[in-house]
Amino acid sequence: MWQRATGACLALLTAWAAGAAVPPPLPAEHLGLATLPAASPHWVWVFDESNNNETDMRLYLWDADARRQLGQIDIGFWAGVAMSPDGRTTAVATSYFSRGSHGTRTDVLELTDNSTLSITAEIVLPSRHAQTIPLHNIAFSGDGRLVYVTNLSPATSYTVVDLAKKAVVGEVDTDGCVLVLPSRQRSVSSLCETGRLLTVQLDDSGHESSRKMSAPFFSVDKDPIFIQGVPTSNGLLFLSFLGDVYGVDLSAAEPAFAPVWATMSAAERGKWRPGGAQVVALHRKTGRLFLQVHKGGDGSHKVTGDEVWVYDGAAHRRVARWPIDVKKYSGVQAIQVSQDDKPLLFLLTETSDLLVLDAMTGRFLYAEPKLGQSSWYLLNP
Amino acid sequence: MWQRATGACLALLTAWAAGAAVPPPLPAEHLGLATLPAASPHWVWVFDESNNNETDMRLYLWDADARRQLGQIDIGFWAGVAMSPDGRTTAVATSYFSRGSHGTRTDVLELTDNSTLSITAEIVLPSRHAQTIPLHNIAFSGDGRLVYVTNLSPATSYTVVDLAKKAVVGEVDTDGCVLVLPSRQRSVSSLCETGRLLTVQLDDSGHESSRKMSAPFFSVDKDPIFIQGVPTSNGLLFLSFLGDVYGVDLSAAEPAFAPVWATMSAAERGKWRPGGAQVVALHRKTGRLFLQVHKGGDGSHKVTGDEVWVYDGAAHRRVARWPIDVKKYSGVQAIQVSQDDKPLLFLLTETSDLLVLDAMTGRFLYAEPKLGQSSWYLLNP
Amino acid sequence: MQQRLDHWAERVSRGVARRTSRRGFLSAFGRTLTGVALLPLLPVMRGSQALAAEPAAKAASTDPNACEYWKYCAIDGFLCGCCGGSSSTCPPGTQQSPITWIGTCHNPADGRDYIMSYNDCCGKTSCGSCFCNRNEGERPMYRMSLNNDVNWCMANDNPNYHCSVSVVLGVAGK
Amino acid sequence: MQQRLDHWAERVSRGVARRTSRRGFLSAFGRTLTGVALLPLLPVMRGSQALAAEPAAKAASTDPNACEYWKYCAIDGFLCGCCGGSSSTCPPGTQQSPITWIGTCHNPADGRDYIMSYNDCCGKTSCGSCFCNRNEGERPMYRMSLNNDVNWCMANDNPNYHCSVSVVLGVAGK
Repeated sequence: MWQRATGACLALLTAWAAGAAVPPPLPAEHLGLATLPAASPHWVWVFDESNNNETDMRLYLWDADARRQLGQIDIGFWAGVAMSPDGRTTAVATSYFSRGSHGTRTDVLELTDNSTLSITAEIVLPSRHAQTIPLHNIAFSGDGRLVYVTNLSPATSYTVVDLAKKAVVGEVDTDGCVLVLPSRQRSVSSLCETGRLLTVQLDDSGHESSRKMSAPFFSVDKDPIFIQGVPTSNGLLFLSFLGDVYGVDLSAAEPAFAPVWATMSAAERGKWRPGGAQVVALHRKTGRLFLQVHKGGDGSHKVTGDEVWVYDGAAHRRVARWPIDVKKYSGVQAIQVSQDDKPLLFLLTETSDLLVLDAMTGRFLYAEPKLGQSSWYLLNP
Repeated sequence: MWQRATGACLALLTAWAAGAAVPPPLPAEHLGLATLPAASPHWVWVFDESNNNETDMRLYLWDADARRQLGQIDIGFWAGVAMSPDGRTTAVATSYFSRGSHGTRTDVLELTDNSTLSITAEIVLPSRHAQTIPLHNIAFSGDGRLVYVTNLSPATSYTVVDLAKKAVVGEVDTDGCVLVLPSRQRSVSSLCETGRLLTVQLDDSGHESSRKMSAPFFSVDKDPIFIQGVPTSNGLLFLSFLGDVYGVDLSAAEPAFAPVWATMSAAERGKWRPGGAQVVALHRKTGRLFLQVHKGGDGSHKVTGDEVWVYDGAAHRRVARWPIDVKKYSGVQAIQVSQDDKPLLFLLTETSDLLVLDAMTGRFLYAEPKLGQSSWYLLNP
Repeated sequence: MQQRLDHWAERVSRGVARRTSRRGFLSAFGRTLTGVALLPLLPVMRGSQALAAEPAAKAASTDPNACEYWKYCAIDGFLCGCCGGSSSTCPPGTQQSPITWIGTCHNPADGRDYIMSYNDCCGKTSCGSCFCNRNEGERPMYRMSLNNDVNWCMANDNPNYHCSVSVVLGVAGK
Repeated sequence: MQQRLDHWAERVSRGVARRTSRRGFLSAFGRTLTGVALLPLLPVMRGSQALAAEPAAKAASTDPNACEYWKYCAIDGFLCGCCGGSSSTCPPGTQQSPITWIGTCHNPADGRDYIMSYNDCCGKTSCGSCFCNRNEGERPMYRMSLNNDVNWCMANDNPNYHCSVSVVLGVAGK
């Protein structure tokens, strides 16, 4: 007590002796509530699976320029997440239980206002939304009015939600095909175990008006594709286990398939492979394609990457190899790139470290360690 | 494929060449459900606060002899936990939300059958149960018929549940005093900010029949006691921040206070201190008292221990100092001792490692690393 | 053996049938289950698995709580042996999943390949111990019965995922 | 200053009063709040805090996201500055707790002691970043207003705990 008092006096005396005015006391602070700055292309949404606590998954919003977390959206148990086309709304399809991990199950679609990170609406869903990894299990229609939610019970279908009506308006049976890959205003494609694409056309009321099964466009047995579809200028791009690129044009009523090209040389093929949770990213303006790769055999398609390989997507040739310090940060689970003119490359590692690189040069900018428990997916609206 | 087939053939040929009969194929297995062995005094319940995922707290049941986990009880958000006097039932008071981390709050008392780890009953509680550390916020009455659940809203009271009726039968206002320290058949004591003990006598219907405030038995300002009360043969034992031992005899209608004794010498006092989440354990038969201690000043009462100091509780003298390898396991958060004739000492560290020692000799038996996310409390029925 | 598998397949199918009668289920899932009950007719599964021979050294572990144990060649989750169960037994207070994904694992002790059923144990939150992710013969979600990325507790009354087991169904092929 | 504190105390008391009228609250909690509004009359808080001078070196940090920052001398939780807020601001989409615990922290920059209100930010699950537990002047639960072991979101409509802030109320004592 005496020592403390003496110390305080000494500090003041020292200030006085130095000719300084005694500083005024700090003013009282007001307990405030932070607001979000204007949205930036360098924002990135980090999906935390919360592997050890699966009822408590979440999204973190990270500002890569400010190098700080901006907020969090709670997303429940095995959630699917999608951003509206205008970027203003996050849609979350998830399951809750009336007693935490038990009791009555309720599936809901929750809409969050991305400018306040508050939930603005809830629509109760049939209790069979797909509990799986957060890739394409929920999507907005092209005009942002409908939301499609993949179901798996294990019967396969998707629920159609009309956001204007805030109601479920229909359910489309997908005949064993899975996921929702939206295109145009009212089309939805799904991946089938035969290597085909099922495309269903919906009408304005959200009901099926027609469906069409494509020819097989990849070999399920010889070289399956990862389910991650990367948005291109006219549709999606898929990567196979062996690193072949499958372009799918979804701009017309029926899908068209581009010639397949290989990211791996004959010598590399089957020895180096893409792997992890989210394996490929595309910067659309420049056509640059980014893969996380590792050395491994069949069955290693979920092994994390220790290098990023960069391709000129138009010329189909590799332009760079960027090794990652996986000893320091652990292997790469997920990759994503911002779509602006000064693009950033985001990598999430097995230990949930977020690495930020200059996507044009590969220059390492910084690492944010431990951004969650098992943050293995990245969304970049 | 060919290599695999060759390998299999080789193995069989080798076996045949060695004169061994070709082993029969493994029989098909049946998907089973494990049952628990008979309860053992060397079982210990580990309370995981799930610090980063507080809606998903849990209890793990650990068999210290078999060196394996036997099961898990999910306990929700900021749960209070108590074991019935016969050891057969775990009572959990907790809060759930209809939408995981949001929606309608429902507080419940859940009863789990400790022989199956299944929930057998639920009683809905007033939604004000105390969301705090799991020490004495819920307790069984002496005969196991009533359960007391501490409320904090921040008004202080406790709810009385009749397990025979499976219903809430009353609520006792504690006039600012907190926690439920049960004694005799129907008495409950609470700790008050004046350093007194409020003791309320309940009747058979669970309603208050009388109350009595004790004289102050410790100095709230000079040397507060930790809230952890350790069961003794006639009541409870508390430890103060400076390491003094306060015995409280709860066997009569009014509490009686034993002479206070010091665990720290004059030279140690204020320099070495107990600290952490659960600071003291007592082996009742031998009277051995175990403290986790560290070097630190005021404000360090939650700093983890790096030594265990052992006392002869009758003679009031220290009989051993057992340093813990905190560099390897991190500091000690919680301490507990089994009550049998070959007692084990359990320590839980900051990184949720469970250390098991021979409580009589201090011999280190083993460590089980990372038993949960933030497992900082131990229950030993 | 065949009888037992039939019984298993029947139990599984009945369990699922109670919950759904959609053609989606029958086309994508029922076929594979039928396949499991008719072991010699599993060309696709044998084919996809045959490529997975590489990590043979790792697979040599004889500790059923080690991720390298031979039975776990396509598991993705917490090993139930670390949670109160065993490699083929769910922990107390959980419920077995009636539906499942399928793998083929090589047992180095007898040189045989075995068909495995990877069941989830359900009804409590994630066990959190002994996380193990191996993917020999594992395939993406459009090959549902070979996929370990979906919650196989989905069809349980309580679909919370706790841990995973690996149950020997029988010898693969011959 | 005094006016502002009175306003704060009034707001807090009103917030609490809406939820309870129990004598328990008034006896244990209301007293301390009254004490806060009457700064010169805080002998108990000053006394208990005065012993906490030791970690002065640590407290010198000027990074408001560092646990050692002077304002956090009795905080127990995730620093809101790492969660989208700041040392005195809750993150977007959360709600401030109207009730709080109190500490007294020494600011090495001006040599003064300040009364701090440690509010929780509520309505989302644990932020999980920048966990910080310091206990200068912290006291067990029977000294409720000096205790950081209870969930101070308890009286919020949504009592889920997300992170904690440290708000300067004013200079302690003179």
